[in-house]
This record gives sequence, C-alpha cells and structure tokens, in this order.
Amino acid sequence: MSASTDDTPATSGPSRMDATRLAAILLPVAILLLAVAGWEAAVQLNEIPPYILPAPSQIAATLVKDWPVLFGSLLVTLRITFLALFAAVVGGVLLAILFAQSRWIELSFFPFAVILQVTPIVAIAPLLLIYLEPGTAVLVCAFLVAFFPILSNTALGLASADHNLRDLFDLYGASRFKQLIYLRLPAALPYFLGGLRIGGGLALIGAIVAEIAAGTAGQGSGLAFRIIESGYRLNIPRMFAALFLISVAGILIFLLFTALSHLLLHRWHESARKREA
Amino acid sequence: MSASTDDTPATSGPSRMDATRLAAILLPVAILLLAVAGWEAAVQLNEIPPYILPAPSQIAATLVKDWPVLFGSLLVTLRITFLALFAAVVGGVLLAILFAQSRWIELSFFPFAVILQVTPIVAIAPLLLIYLEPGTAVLVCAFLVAFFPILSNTALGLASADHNLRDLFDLYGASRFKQLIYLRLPAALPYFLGGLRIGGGLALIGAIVAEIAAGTAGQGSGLAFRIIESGYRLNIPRMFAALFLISVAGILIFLLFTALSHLLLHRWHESARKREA
Amino acid sequence: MMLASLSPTVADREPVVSLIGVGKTFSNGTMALENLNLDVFPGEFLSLLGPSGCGKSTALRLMAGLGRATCGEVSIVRHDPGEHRGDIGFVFQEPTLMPWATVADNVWLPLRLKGVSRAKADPVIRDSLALVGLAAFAGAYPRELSGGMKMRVSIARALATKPSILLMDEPFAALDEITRFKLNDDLLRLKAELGCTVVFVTHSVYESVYMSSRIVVMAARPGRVVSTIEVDVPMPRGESFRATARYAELCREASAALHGAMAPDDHL
Amino acid sequence: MMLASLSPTVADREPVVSLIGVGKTFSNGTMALENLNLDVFPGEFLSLLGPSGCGKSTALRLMAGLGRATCGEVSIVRHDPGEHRGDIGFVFQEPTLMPWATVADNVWLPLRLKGVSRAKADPVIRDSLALVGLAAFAGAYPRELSGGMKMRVSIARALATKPSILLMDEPFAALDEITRFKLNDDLLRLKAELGCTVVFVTHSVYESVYMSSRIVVMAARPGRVVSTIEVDVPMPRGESFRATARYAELCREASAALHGAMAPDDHL
Amino acid sequence: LDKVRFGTNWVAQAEHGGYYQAVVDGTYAKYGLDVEIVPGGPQSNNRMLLPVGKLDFYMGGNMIQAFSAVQENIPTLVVAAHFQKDPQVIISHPGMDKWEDLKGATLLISKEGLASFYQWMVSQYGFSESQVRPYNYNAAPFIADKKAGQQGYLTSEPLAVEREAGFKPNVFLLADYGFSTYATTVETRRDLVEKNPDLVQRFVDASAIGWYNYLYGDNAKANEAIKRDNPEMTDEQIAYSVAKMKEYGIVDSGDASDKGIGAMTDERMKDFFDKMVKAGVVPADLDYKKSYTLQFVNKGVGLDLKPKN
Ligand SMILES: Nc1ncnc2c1ncn2[C@@H]1O[C@H](COP(=O)(O)OP(=O)(O)OP(=O)(O)O)[C@@H](O)[C@H]1O
Ligand SMILES: Nc1ncnc2c1ncn2[C@@H]1O[C@H](COP(=O)(O)OP(=O)(O)OP(=O)(O)O)[C@@H](O)[C@H]1O
Ligand SMILES: O=C([O-])O
Ligand SMILES: [Mg+2]
Ligand SMILES: [Mg+2]
Repeated sequence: MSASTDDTPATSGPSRMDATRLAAILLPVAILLLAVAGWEAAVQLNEIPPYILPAPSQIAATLVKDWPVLFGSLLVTLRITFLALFAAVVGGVLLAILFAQSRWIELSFFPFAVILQVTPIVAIAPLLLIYLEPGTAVLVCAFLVAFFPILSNTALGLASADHNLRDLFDLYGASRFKQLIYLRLPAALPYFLGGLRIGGGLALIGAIVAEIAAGTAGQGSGLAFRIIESGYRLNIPRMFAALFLISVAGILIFLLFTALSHLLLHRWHESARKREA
Repeated sequence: MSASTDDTPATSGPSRMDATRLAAILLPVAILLLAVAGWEAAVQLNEIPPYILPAPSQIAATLVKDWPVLFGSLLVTLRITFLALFAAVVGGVLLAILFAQSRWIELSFFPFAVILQVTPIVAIAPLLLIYLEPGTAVLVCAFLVAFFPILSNTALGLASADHNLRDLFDLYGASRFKQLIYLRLPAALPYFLGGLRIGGGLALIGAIVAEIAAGTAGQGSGLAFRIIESGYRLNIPRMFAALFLISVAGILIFLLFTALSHLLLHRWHESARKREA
Repeated sequence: MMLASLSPTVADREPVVSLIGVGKTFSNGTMALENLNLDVFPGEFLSLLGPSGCGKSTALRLMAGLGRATCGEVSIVRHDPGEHRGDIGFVFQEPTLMPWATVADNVWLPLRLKGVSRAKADPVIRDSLALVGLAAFAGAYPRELSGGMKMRVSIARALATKPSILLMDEPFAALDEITRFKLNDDLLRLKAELGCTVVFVTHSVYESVYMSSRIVVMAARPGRVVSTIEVDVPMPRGESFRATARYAELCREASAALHGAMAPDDHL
Repeated sequence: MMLASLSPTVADREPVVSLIGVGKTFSNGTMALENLNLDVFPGEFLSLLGPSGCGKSTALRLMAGLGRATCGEVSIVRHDPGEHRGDIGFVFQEPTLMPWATVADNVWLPLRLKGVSRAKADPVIRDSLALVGLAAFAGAYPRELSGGMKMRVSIARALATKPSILLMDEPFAALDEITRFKLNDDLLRLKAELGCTVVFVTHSVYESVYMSSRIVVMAARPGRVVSTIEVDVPMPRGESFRATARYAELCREASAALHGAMAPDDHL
Repeated sequence: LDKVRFGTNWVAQAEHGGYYQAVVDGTYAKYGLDVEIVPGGPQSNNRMLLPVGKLDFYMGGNMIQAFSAVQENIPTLVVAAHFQKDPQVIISHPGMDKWEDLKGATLLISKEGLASFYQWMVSQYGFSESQVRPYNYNAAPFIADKKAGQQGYLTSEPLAVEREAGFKPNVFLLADYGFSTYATTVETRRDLVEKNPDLVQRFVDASAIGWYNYLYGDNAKANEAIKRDNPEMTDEQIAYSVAKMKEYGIVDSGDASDKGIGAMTDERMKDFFDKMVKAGVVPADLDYKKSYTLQFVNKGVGLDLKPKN
C-alpha cells in the first residue's frame, strides 16, 4: 500500500470502479483469513500442542476471555506508542531540518544520531532510570527505537528538493525559513511519509521493548509485560492473543499512514498518483 | 551525511577544495572529541561513580585490557549483522519487487510484512528455537528487525519511477522484467539506499537483540552476551566498552552506506548532487 | 523505398493508425478530446497544429497506445505484428531522459530493450548523436545538458531504432532556427530513406507547411479536428520551397485555420 | 513611465546588469562561457540569440545572481537595494513549478514570499492567469496541464510581482504561433506599462527582431558574444512592423549573425 | 514513620510474601517504618537504584552480585538473607532422572544463569557450555525436546510445565547439590549501615516477622496485595509457591531454624565464595567479607511466631 504502483486496468464506468475498490478491501481480508485457516489446519492436523503454537481458534477464545486485562494493556502500549511516535516525528523532523541547514552540522551530528540508533536500549535503560522517572525513561527508550528512520528519510527528502526550484526561491530572496516551509518540507513529504510508515511500526516495537527494558511491572503495565509473564507461565495462547493485538495495532497504524500518504500525495507525487489509463 | 545539501561556498582553486575536504573530516572528529571531553569532565567534576557512568578514560582502559574478549565478540556480532543485512537486502528488495508487480499482491501481503515487523522477537524466539538451529534462529530474528525499512523504502522508490519514463518503456514494449531492471530499480535507488542506511543500523541492533533472544552463549558469543554478563556482574565500564564498539561499528556501517550512496548518486540525483555554484 | 516522395494521401490505402470517435476524459474530469476522427496513412507526414492545451499530446499518446481512450476506437497497425510496438519511435514533449544514464546509454535504451548489446549498438548510437550534433556529449549526464541538448538526445533516441512510425511531440520547440531548419531537413531525408510514417506535433505554422504532406488543425476544449490541409507539393522540397508563393499561401491558409481554432477566452 | 518607447541604448546610463570578462566552467569541466562582456541598460529589451547549448541560459542565470562566475565580474544594480532581489522576475527554460501546489498557489509564490496574503494576492493571481489564458485552471495541479500551459503558468508567476527586471529563458518556445504572438504583444505592453528592463532568450530570429531594442548573438563552446544588432525601430511597433522592409532586413541580418555563430561540428 | 523504599528483583509473587505481609499487617508500621515495595521486572533495573539512593533496600538474588559489588567498589552490602536456599533448579524430562543424566542433555540456560550458577556447574560437576541453548523464560523449547533440561525457579517452571504439558518434570534444586548461596537477600548502602543502623535493624527485624507470619499465619491479605501489584498472579500459583517454599525449606531451614529467618554465617559465605573462585566467577583475592555484615541478623527475632510442631 505504500505504493499503488500498478497500472490499474482500465475501467469502464463507476460500477466497475466500485467493484475494484471493494476487491481492494476484500482480497487482503480473504488472504488473511486463508492464512489463518491454514494455521488452524496445521495445528489441528499435526496436533501441535498449545504451549508451542496455539490454534487461532484458541487464541480467539483467549482473547475474548482475557479481553479486559489485554485491552487495558493494549491501551497502555498504544499510549506509549503514540507518545513515542509523536516525539520521534518532532525530534526526527527537527533534527533533519537542523542537519539540512549546513553540511557541517550534518557531518558533525549525524554520528550522534547513529549512536542513539544503535545503542541497545536494554543496556542504557538502567542509566536512564537513575536520572528519569520510569514513565519518562520508557518514553525515551521507545523514542530511541523509532526516531532514526524519520530523521534519516526526512533528511534525504529535504536534500532532494529540485535544484531549479531552489534557484527560484533564492532568486526571490526567500529566507531560509520560508525556503524550508514552502519548498524543502513539501519536497520532503513523500520521503517523510515513508519514514513515518517505518517509524510507526518501530514506535510500536519500541513501546514493547521499552516496557521490557525500563517499564515498571505490575498494574498499569502494557502488552510487553503480558507477553513476558504469559511466556513465563507458559500461557502461550494468551501470549499469542497479546501478539495478535500488537499485529492488529501495527497494521492499523500502517494503514493509517498509508491513507495519510495517499491523501497528501495523490494529486502530485508519482508514488501515489494513479497512472492515467 | 545522507544529504550533502548545502550550498557549498564557492571555492577558488584546488587548495581551498582540499581544505574544505579536510575540514569535513576533522570537524566531526573534533566535535566527537569535544563530546568525549565533556563527558570525562562531567564524570570527574560530579564524581559520578564508575558503576553509574564510567569516564571515557576508564572505558578506554577497559577496552585495552579486555580487548581479546571484546574483539572476538565484536567479530561474532558483525558476522550476524552482515549476514542479517544481506538477507534483509535480498528479502526486502525481492518482496518490494513482488509488491510492485501488482496492487493486489501488495494489498494482500503488505499486512504480513507489517506483522513480521511489529512482532516482538523476544516473543517468537522460543518458537523459532523449537524448529530451527540456534544459529539460524538468530539470523532470522536479526533479519526480522532489519528488513522492513528496506522493503518499505524500496517499494516506495519502485513506485516513484517517472510516469513519462514508464510510458516510454511501455511504448518500446519492454517486458516487466526489463522495465524493472532498467527503469524501476534505478529510479528506486535513492530510496533503497536511504532504506539501507536505516537497515544497516537496525541489522546491528537486530544482531544484538537476536543474540539476547535466541543466541547461544558462552564461547563464540557476541557483544550482547558481553553486555548482559557485564551488567550482571556490575562491571559497567566493560559494558560501556562493549557499547562503544557497537557505536563505532554503527557509525562505520553508516559511513559505508553514505559513501556508497554518494558514489551511486552524485552524478544524477538531487540528494547527492552538488548544486552548481 | 522512396515512396515517401509520392503524395501519400491515398484514401484507398489502409491507415496505419486510426482514431474513430475518440474521446478522452482525464480522471480529474478534464475532457481533453471529444469525437476525434483521424486516420494516419502509411508514408505520410502528418502535422498536428493547434492551440496550447487543445489535446495534441493526448491524441499523439493515444496513437502510440499510451493510455486508453474514454470512448471511441483506436487502432494501430504494425508492420510486423509479432514485434510488439518495436517499430514505433516517440519523442515526448519533454525530454524524458533517464537521469541516471549517460547520453549514450539513453540513446541505447530502445535498442537495449530489443536485446542489442552495447558494442553492437555503438555505431548506431554514434550516428544518431552525430545527427543531432551531440557526438561530443555521449558521456554526459542529462543534468549537464542545456534544454535544447536534452531534447536532441530524445530525438536521437527515437531515431535509433529506425522506426516505421515516428510520433514526435514538438521535437524542435526548444531549438534555435538554424538547428531547427537543419533538423527539419535531416528528418525529411531520413523519412524518405526509411519510408516511415511521421506524425508531428508542432506549433509552428511554417514548420508544418514545410514538412508535411497533410496538416490537421485541432481546436480546444474539447479537443477535436477543425480542418485538414493537404500540402500538395512533392518531396523533396528543399530550402527554395520557402520562397515559393504556394508556400506563403499554404502558411496563410494554415494560419487562418489556426486562428479559427482559437476560442477567445479559453486558451488565450 | 513610458520610457520603454525610447531607444534604450544610452551608453552613458548606468547598466542594470553588467557582465565583465565572465567565464563559467561547470564542475564536470564543461566551459560554458568565456570572457563574456555584456551590459544591460535600464529600460531596454535585450534578446539573446544563439545556437542550442551556447550558454544563453547560463548567462541569464548569472545575471539573476544564480550560480557564480568562475572568473570575471557580475554586477547587478537594484532599484531598491533593501529589497533583496524582489524586483527580479525570472522565467526558467523549464516550467519549474511546485508539483504539490495548484496553479494559483504557484503564481502566488513570489507574492507569498514577500508576505502578501492569499486574499490580498487573489486579484493579482487572477489577472496574471487571465493574461496567459489560464483563468479556468487556477485550481489544477501542474501535472494536469499540457506542456504549453505549464510554461504559461511560469510566465504568470514571473509577472505577478510586476518586476523591474524580467529575465525570460525561451518563455514562448512551447506555444503555438497565435498564442505566442498575443503574448509577445502583451509582454511589450506590460513592459511599457511597468517601464521594466527585459532580457529575453529566444531561438526565434523573428521574435527577437519583433521584440527587442537590441539583439546579442552568442556563439558556443566557449559561449561568448559574437555580434550585437541594434533594432532602431521605436515602440510600439504593432503587427504591421512584421510587414516592413526594415523588419525583413533585420531578420536577415540576425539570421546571418546566427549562421556565423554556428561552428559546423560542435552544435550541429 | 521513616519512609523506606524497598526494591524487589522481579514482579510481585509469593516469594516476596514476607515483605507484603509486613506491609499489610502493620508490622513495618509498628517498627516505625513506612515501606513502599517497588516491584522489579525482567531487567532487574532496581539494582542500580540502590547505590544512587533512589531505593533504601534492595532484594538481591544471590551472593554473586554482592561479591561483584565489592569487586566494582559499589558501596552496598548484604544485611540479611531471607532464603536459606536459592530456589534455582534444573528441571528435566522423566527418564533423565539423575543429576548425572543432565550432563548428556541439552540444557536451556538464560544468559544470566550462564554468567553465574552454570559456571559453578561447569567447575564443580564438569558440565560444558557447548550443551547450552538459550532460555528466554518460556519453557516451550524444553517441553518440545525430550532430551532437554532447563533452568527454572523452584516455585514457577515446574508448575507451568506440569499444568501445560501434563507431565511432572524432575526437579533438581541446585542448593541440594552444593550451590550454597543465600538468596533473596536484603542489601543496603554502606553509609546507611554506618549512619542509621537502627533503621536497618528495624527493617531486618520487621521483615523477618513478616516472613514468619506469611508462612505460618494468615497470609490472605498479603496475597491480595501481591495480586494487586501483579494482576497476572493466580491463587493456584501462590499456593504452589508457598507449599514449595515450605517443602524445600527455602526460607526457614538450616541456620534459620535457631537463629531466626534471615540468618547468615561466615562459614556458608566462605564455602560459597570458594566455590565461585573455583568457578572463575570471582577472583580469589576478593575481600568477600566486605559483601555482608552479620550485625543485624542471627538474633532470633520472630522465632516465637513459628508453630511449635
Ligand atoms: N494528466 C492529466 N490530467 C488531467 N488533465 C490533463 C492531463 N494531461 C493533460 N490534461 C489536460 O488535457 C488537455 C489537453 O492537454 P494536451 O497535453 O494534450 O495539450 P496539448 O495540445 O499537447 O498542449 P501544448 O501545446 O500546450 O502541449 C489540457 O486541457 C490539459 O489540461
Ligand atoms: N549543470 C551543468 N553541468 C555541466 N554542464 C552544464 C550544466 N548546465 C549547462 N551545461 C553546459 O553548458 C553549456 C551551455 O548550456 P546552456 O544551458 O547555458 O545553453 P543554452 O544556450 O541555454 O542552450 P539551449 O538553447 O539548448 O537551452 C552546454 O554545453 C551545457 O552542456
Ligand atoms: O529494537 C528492536 O527492534 O527490538
Ligand atoms: Mg503538448
Ligand atoms: Mg537554455
């Protein structure tokens, strides 16, 4: 969905169009259902015990049974996810803008961004906890997981603004700020949105990893804690129910940003524009 | 460095050019040294004990002292990193190509890619360990961490090929394959390389996370085990020495791909092309 | 096969391209063409003349099989039906070069897509580039060229396959008159040599008269054919043709038709 | 200020733009200009004529302060030195529109950069678009326009600020003759109204004679001035000028100069 | 009341019962303490919060980390040991019924385990690192491999395996094979011991009383508090844990029988230290005596609360 690239077959009339659109929704759902059915069959036929790989039916049953607990945890995880993503967008975009100001700044500070990206947060979580509240530490960890793709793609996008247009702005004496607002940022939009689609999933992972690394356990804990605790107690169906919720959240976040991309780009960028039939 | 975006000041002659180039290397190094000096001073002045935050001098001493052990582990981690990155590049690009074949395929299978991205590998490592050798399981885990940005950016790039050029290829009756080789892939290159810069760091993180989740420890263990072991033994300087090696590896990988980007793009893509002064 | 020097409006011949009642409405609702009827006969040099935005490019693309007509029928006959579209050359209104490839590699493209190796294609590439005066720029990248040079690379690319149908969308618009006149003559010579059919979009009345065997004048919104002018002067015409009374008369006629095609408010 | 109707080659006046011994070598080694000397005087309409690739665009960009000369001196005098470059209008050889903005927003840009709100700019945008015949396309995106329409948006944008210096790089190349003639006259009228200075790159000998008070002919590799032709016919000239003997004579003169500027092998 | 923060090294469970008991039944309050229990998690990040003063007491896992603290000049020490035996176990499939059988098995061991008790298993019994496969606190790979053994916590994994896989695994308590560390220790900062020994004494005494009451009295309220802090906790699990702690004498056995819960002796410390030196986990010249003090224990506090049978 990042890329509705294909030559859509020529359609003759609105009914055909609607059918295409309906299929666009039904087909992925059908394939997902097929995959789930295959999984169910594999588990049943091979008699795989639930503590190794639970059947989808069992996961569904667990999901219903444990809904209150799991849903509460899902909300906690989603809250961290969106806060972290918000911070990652603000931080990543601001840093990218800073880097775009001068090659010197970029050369000097990109290494620090790389260090932040590659430092395992399990290792630095204890240090963070010494100086920060646990809630803040979790957020910082999740941010660290999510910010780099946004920074990197936005920086690439800012650098990809058409040189002729940059000349035009220079000519009209546009300030750096106006050049940024009216030229660089719009030009960076497709790249930024690509980074956002990557960062959205990473923020979710980040929320999980951060909760494991720095979260306080017990009440008010998110899905990460449910997964670890369920794994520890060999309550694997419940663990998969939690994983299912994470997957659904991930897909929804991805669809959200894909829709946003389409909305913002479909009138002008190749990646989102339909080829004229 | 992803983006040598700035209007380089006009230079008059080769000596000025060389000075600029030298500064481009010296400045980041100077700033890094400054940061390290600041860290050292902060630790010394505030008398922060080494078990909370060791001074750079102490980390350096540990690095020298524990070099044989740490270097061996670094090699193990780097091996996983590059294998995972290789798999991520192959897998991500092939999937992106597959998705670019048809919107139906993309719609139907992108959700699975998202699921693979957001599923915490700590959770699925036990399942992998049941069916796979530990070495393979580690590789699969590291791959899962690294592949998505490459897939996502490459898919975006494949979709961003100029529609007029696509028309040209259609006109000449280019097969899908030739269209891919001669048009889509070159057009996707800047995006792919952006994904590679993100994926390089993630492969390194992935190698760490995967070792934690699925790696055999003891002999032949990588930096992840060193970090956990040092943490458990409260040997924080050694932990930081290991983190230092990871950071250096991360920066080198990033620089490698930045140089590769420059090499492949500087003659034609805005993001790497110098603006004519 | 010097049949190009004969008057090519042989109505009993099968058309190479035929548009019957063609309409084209873009997805944003713009109706670019309506009920467009146009046959292109083998060997003719057909010019499309019309105000900016009247649908010339859209019509030319449809003739090449690019995009689909919203209604009506587009049919294209190929000399060798097995060889998919390989016999069409197209010059887009914009240079449409691959920015990552050198000038020579851009010209190589249509041959490469036919499986011709670089070594085998080399003489053809060289000839094509020499024809448009860019032999010295084979190794340059498109970004390093002037506007007119880019357009000439695009022309060299279209000629590289020696196509049997050549569709050109204002190929010489970015060129100075001398270069343009030279290329006009080169194109006519090549057409005669290859015996190919040319559909040529131009906004120059003079160029259309000098080059064509037939001029089709279009009007805008919706794009349609408003008149057809037969240029009944045999080829080769040569520079002296520009000094003849017939030339001046045809130019006046075409100019009047173009004037007639302008609606006062919607184009200018 | 109707000073544009006077002959503007007043050598004792201070030039608005002055290039002295200018050379430009691109980073890939191409020497585009060498020892170029050119003064642009206030109120004149100066045309640059020359073969494709001779450095017209490069010279025009230098006059606008875009890019730096490798050697020599470029000086630009502004009416109001406080207002940084705001009084220059530039039409690039390519439309150079922001693909993410509508036609109206593209035309708004130079005003927006001066801090003019959309509401206040609206009448100006409307007038500019009406002038180029695109009033109906204010809400369209650049991708939805024909080649000529894009170029016209670019012209409308350059005119929106009513600049005192107007630099135009083959602005009408993509337009049919009728539209072009109309825009020629519109531009001359506007120039007279605004009293502005125009530097105009064209590849049409006829256009250069019709429009200019002075024609500078350039030759290529390295780009340099080879001759200057004063068009000593007062403004306004009107359509009838094209029928005069002086017009034909000047065209022949310019054409000859252009011929002389062509080296046989390196451009065509 | 003195405000005191006590950090545990895992999420709330029955193994922390004594402390919860002392909170809910007012024992700490009676000793002039307002205790807040800060549960740990999988990463046991609470460890470092003690020396920096964010915690006043920390629940240590075993003595290895206490030795490491001396080695790294971390100013903390052990002031009481509430588990006489470390509940660390190796479990195995039926069929591998003897300790010796484990040497031929695949052993699933965590990274932390590998850095600590497994080194002792290597040096003491000749296990090898090559037989180890990673354990991430999920026993599925163990269950799937009939030839495997796995590390565990006496009170957790055996129950999980029995409930989910339907067989009773063999349980080898490392303490019974000579892994002689104390466990569930109370650590505090050296300066607190020096400047406010009274506070430390009150915490150690009240905690011991808490443990007696949790094991032998009415622990319903403490269990409620545990479940409040850890909603995943089940009554079944708590009951199982308490039963196993009693059955194996985890809390109340050995020296604790007469010196009171929390008891420590120099002999046990030396014995374990020597084993760790042999295992290569700590250097022989380490001044391990700095890692603990007997100043606050072995006073028989709470012995009277123990049922007399
Ligand atoms: N992709 C598109 N989407 C929407 N409308 C389009 C698109 N392409 C062209 N049009 C519209 O179709 C009409 C015809 O465009 P076309 O490009 O065929 O004109 P043209 O005759 O080639 O003009 P020019 O001489 O300026 O190149 C114009 O009104 C234009 O706005
Ligand atoms: N960015 C660039 N890098 C390298 N060479 C360039 C660049 N831009 C232009 N040139 C070279 O400079 C010379 C002059 O180019 P310029 O664009 O000024 O020509 P022009 O006179 O405007 O031609 P045209 O009429 O075709 O637009 C050409 O040989 C061209 O190849
Ligand atoms: O950082 C991780 O993607 O787990
Ligand atoms: Mg057109
Ligand atoms: Mg030019």
